[in-house]
Parts: sequence; structure tokens; C-alpha cells
Amino acid sequence: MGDKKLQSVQVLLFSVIREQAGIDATTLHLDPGEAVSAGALLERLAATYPAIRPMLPLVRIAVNREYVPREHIVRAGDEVALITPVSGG
Amino acid sequence: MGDKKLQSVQVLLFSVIREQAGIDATTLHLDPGEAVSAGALLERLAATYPAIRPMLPLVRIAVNREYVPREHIVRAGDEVALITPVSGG
Amino acid sequence: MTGISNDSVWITIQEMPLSLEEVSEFLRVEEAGGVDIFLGTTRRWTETEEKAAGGKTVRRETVLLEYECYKPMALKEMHRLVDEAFARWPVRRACLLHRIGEVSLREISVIAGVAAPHRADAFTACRYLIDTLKTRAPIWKKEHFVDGNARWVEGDSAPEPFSSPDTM
Amino acid sequence: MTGISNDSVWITIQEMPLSLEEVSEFLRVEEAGGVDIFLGTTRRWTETEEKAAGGKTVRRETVLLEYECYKPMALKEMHRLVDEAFARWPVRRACLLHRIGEVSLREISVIAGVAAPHRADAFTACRYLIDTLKTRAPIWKKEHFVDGNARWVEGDSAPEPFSSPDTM
Repeated sequence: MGDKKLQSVQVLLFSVIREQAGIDATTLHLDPGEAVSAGALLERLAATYPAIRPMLPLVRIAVNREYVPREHIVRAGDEVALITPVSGG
Repeated sequence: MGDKKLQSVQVLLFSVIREQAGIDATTLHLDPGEAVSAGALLERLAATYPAIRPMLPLVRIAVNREYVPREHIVRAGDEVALITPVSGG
Repeated sequence: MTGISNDSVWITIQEMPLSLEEVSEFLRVEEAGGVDIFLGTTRRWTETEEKAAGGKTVRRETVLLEYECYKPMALKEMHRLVDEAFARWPVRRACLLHRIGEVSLREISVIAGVAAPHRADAFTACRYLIDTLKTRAPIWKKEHFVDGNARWVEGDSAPEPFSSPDTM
Repeated sequence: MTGISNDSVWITIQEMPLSLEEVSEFLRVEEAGGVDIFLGTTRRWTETEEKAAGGKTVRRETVLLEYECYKPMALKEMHRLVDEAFARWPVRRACLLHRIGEVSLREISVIAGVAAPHRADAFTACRYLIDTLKTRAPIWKKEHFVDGNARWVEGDSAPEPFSSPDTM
């Protein structure tokens, strides 16, 4: 069943939050037809990786490589990235 | 008599005013003890090279490689330069 | 991307050292009279006010910077920033190059460059590119100090609501 | 000159082409994290409003620029401008290089460069150097057009009373 893939969301972590979580990527599963906000997804992640919780207020969320507000609804197949304050340059 | 040199002022011309005058340098002679302002010196030069007269209002004067106001008194031995609006860069 | 011909834009993220000579060759075009190029380099000394030291200024010695990025999104944002510069100012060419991995003292981590007919626009657009890159491109810097410690540099980009592309 | 160690300042007027690579090598020091470099290049097209053409915009094609200077005074002024930049901003290194003689299309006539701990100062001081050079250094530019005509570019520096060194 290809459904498995379609029902999942890929989450990417970088920099300090990657080190705190101890992972650079994980997969979250959605129930069929489930609508989850990006913010709720963060909470779900923090339940599994409590070390990232203190950073959540600083995190911007990107879905499919675009910044989105926390109310943004994440869909199966989306690529979600947790962007702590950037410091390139 | 080394006085000859001491009684003279070297005048340098550049760019458009150099081309109008047809010279890039000339020597003006001062009477012993004569006090001439930079502005008066310009007038004297324009009497000899009338083609430069229309440009005089735009000219800044440098004496010994420093910009000076027209009232500045020029002394024998000074190097005077006529600086039309600069356009380097 | 979005109407900017590739001939006028050069964007890259790479591990190899960045070449200023190639940047100059790319930016100097007959349509431009003013070219501004910004280089970010690894600085040895950083002065910070440490709370632990009672607000005293502490001078720390860096040995290298380490950069990490979310590459596909960083490239996308960099293209967007350059597109914005072209839309706002009479820019003829622009480049935005970032190095990742380890960058030693004096070496170049980022180059932002803009060629414009006149200098004021070159300066303004170049400044725009580097300033916005530093708040929007998902790139992170870790400082490695001479004492063996390391820390992720705290960026100062706001969390959300995320600013529209036009926010400066 | 006036308290600036020669190690931190590089000023020259030369007929030979200017080397950006040497500028980069000079400016990238361990004390600086931001380097801004401005290049003035020979632009091919100039648009001017010609009174003779009823205020219409006329596009002229340049084949080369020719620079002339009052060299000892120009160097003195360039040193002064750099001294002012050091006095005003936390500058670590600065260069101001001007080419004279003929400068072909795309070639560099001037390089102003500043290295500072942080980028804002690098941009501001670099802009200051090139802006003030263009009003104070006794250097002149003659445009040679493709039709065989030539004209001295009308600078926009005010005649007198000459501004104090602190005027921007």
C-alpha cells in the first residue's frame, strides 16, 4: 500500500535543535484525512523529544521549503523543517 | 640672484581648463613683497588666457596641495592649482 | 527563476572556497559602472557581554566557523532575495554565494555582489542581499573557540509571523 | 600619514590595471568579519538629457574613459579621506586605489575597500570613501565616444568655500 508514504510527514532538524533532539530527520504519521497545524506538529515532536521544547518559541516552520505561520495545515507528503534563528553570512 | 624663483608662483592646470588654456603649467611673477589673493591670481591668469574665464566660477583653488578660499594670500614659491569640478571614480 | 535570466544571476552554496576573481569577472559588465561586493570572513576575536561575568565584556578567540544549511530551501530563499533586488533597483547582475562546512580565519564564508549602472544602487542592493540573507536563509553558523568549546551563533531573526518578502 | 600605520592603509594611483585579488588579500584580516569593496568600472552606455534634443534622453556609447589627475594632491586627499574613515568608524583596514590613463570597457578605474569587525561599518565607511573621493580628489575623467567625440565629464563638486574635511 503506497498509502503509508502519503500519510506521513517528513520533519527536518538543523543546527542547535538538531543537536538537542539528537536526530536530523524523523517521520510523523497522520491519520487518514487528519488536518494538523504546523504548530500542533511541533508539540507532537516535543512530546517525543522533550529537549527541544525550550527552543520552540524561537522556531520558524517551513513547509515544502517555504516559511509558514503556525496555523498552516500540514498535509501528508509535506516536508516540514524546523528553522531556529538563522545565522548565516 | 635666487630671488627670481622666490618671487614666482607656479600655476598648474588640469582637464578641461588645461585644454582651454592650451597649457598645463605657467609661472606668474610677484613684485617683491606683493600680497595677492588666490582669486586675484585667477583674474590675472584669465587676462592672459581669456578662454578660461567662463570656467572661473567653477574653479576651486589649491595652494600647496590644499584647497583654499579665494581670499587666501598666495606667496612667492607657492604651487597653485586650478581645480575644475572633479570627476574621478 | 521568476523572470531573472540565469545570465544575470549567480547563486551557489558550496564547500569549496569562494573565488573573488570569478565574482569580479561575472559582475563587471558593460551595462554597469558601479559594482559593490561584500565579503563575510571568519573573524578571530569576538567580544560579548557575559551575564556570568557580571555583564563584563569577554573576548573570545575563534579558530574556525562551521556552517550548516537546509540547502534546497536556502537556495530558494537566496534566489528570492536576488529577485527582490532586481525588482527594486536597477541591477544588472547579482551574485550570492555561500560556503558551508569549515571556514578558517580570514577565509570567506559569503559573497554578495551587485553591479548597477550607478554606485548608489549597487551599494543599496548589495546591502539588501546580505542583510536579508542573514535573517531569511536557513543557514547556521557554529563558532569553534581556541579553548575547545563551540557554540551555535544565536541568530536574530524573528520567529513568526514570518515576514512577507517585502519586509526589510 | 597622520597616525595611520601603513600596514592598515593602501593608497595608490597607477596606470597599471588594478588587482582585486591583491585587494582581497590585503583587506581580509583576522580582526575583520565584514569587508566591503566597491569597484568603479567603465560603462558602455550613458543616458543623458540633451537640451539640444529638446530634453529628450540621448543614449551615448562610450569606448573608453581617460583619467587625469593632480597626483601629489590626489594622493594627499585620498590619505585624508582614509584617515577620516578610520577616525569615524571601527575600521581595521582600508584601501583606495585609482587607475589613470585609459580604462577600457568593463575595466576597473577605482577600488575602495574597507574591512571592519562588523558589516554595517564596512559598508558605511566604504561608501564614504568613494563618495568623498568623487567630490574632493583632483582626478578628472574624459569620456571617449564611439562616434569619435570626447568630453570631460562634468563633476558635481561645489566650487567654494571649500568644505571642511568633515562635510559629507
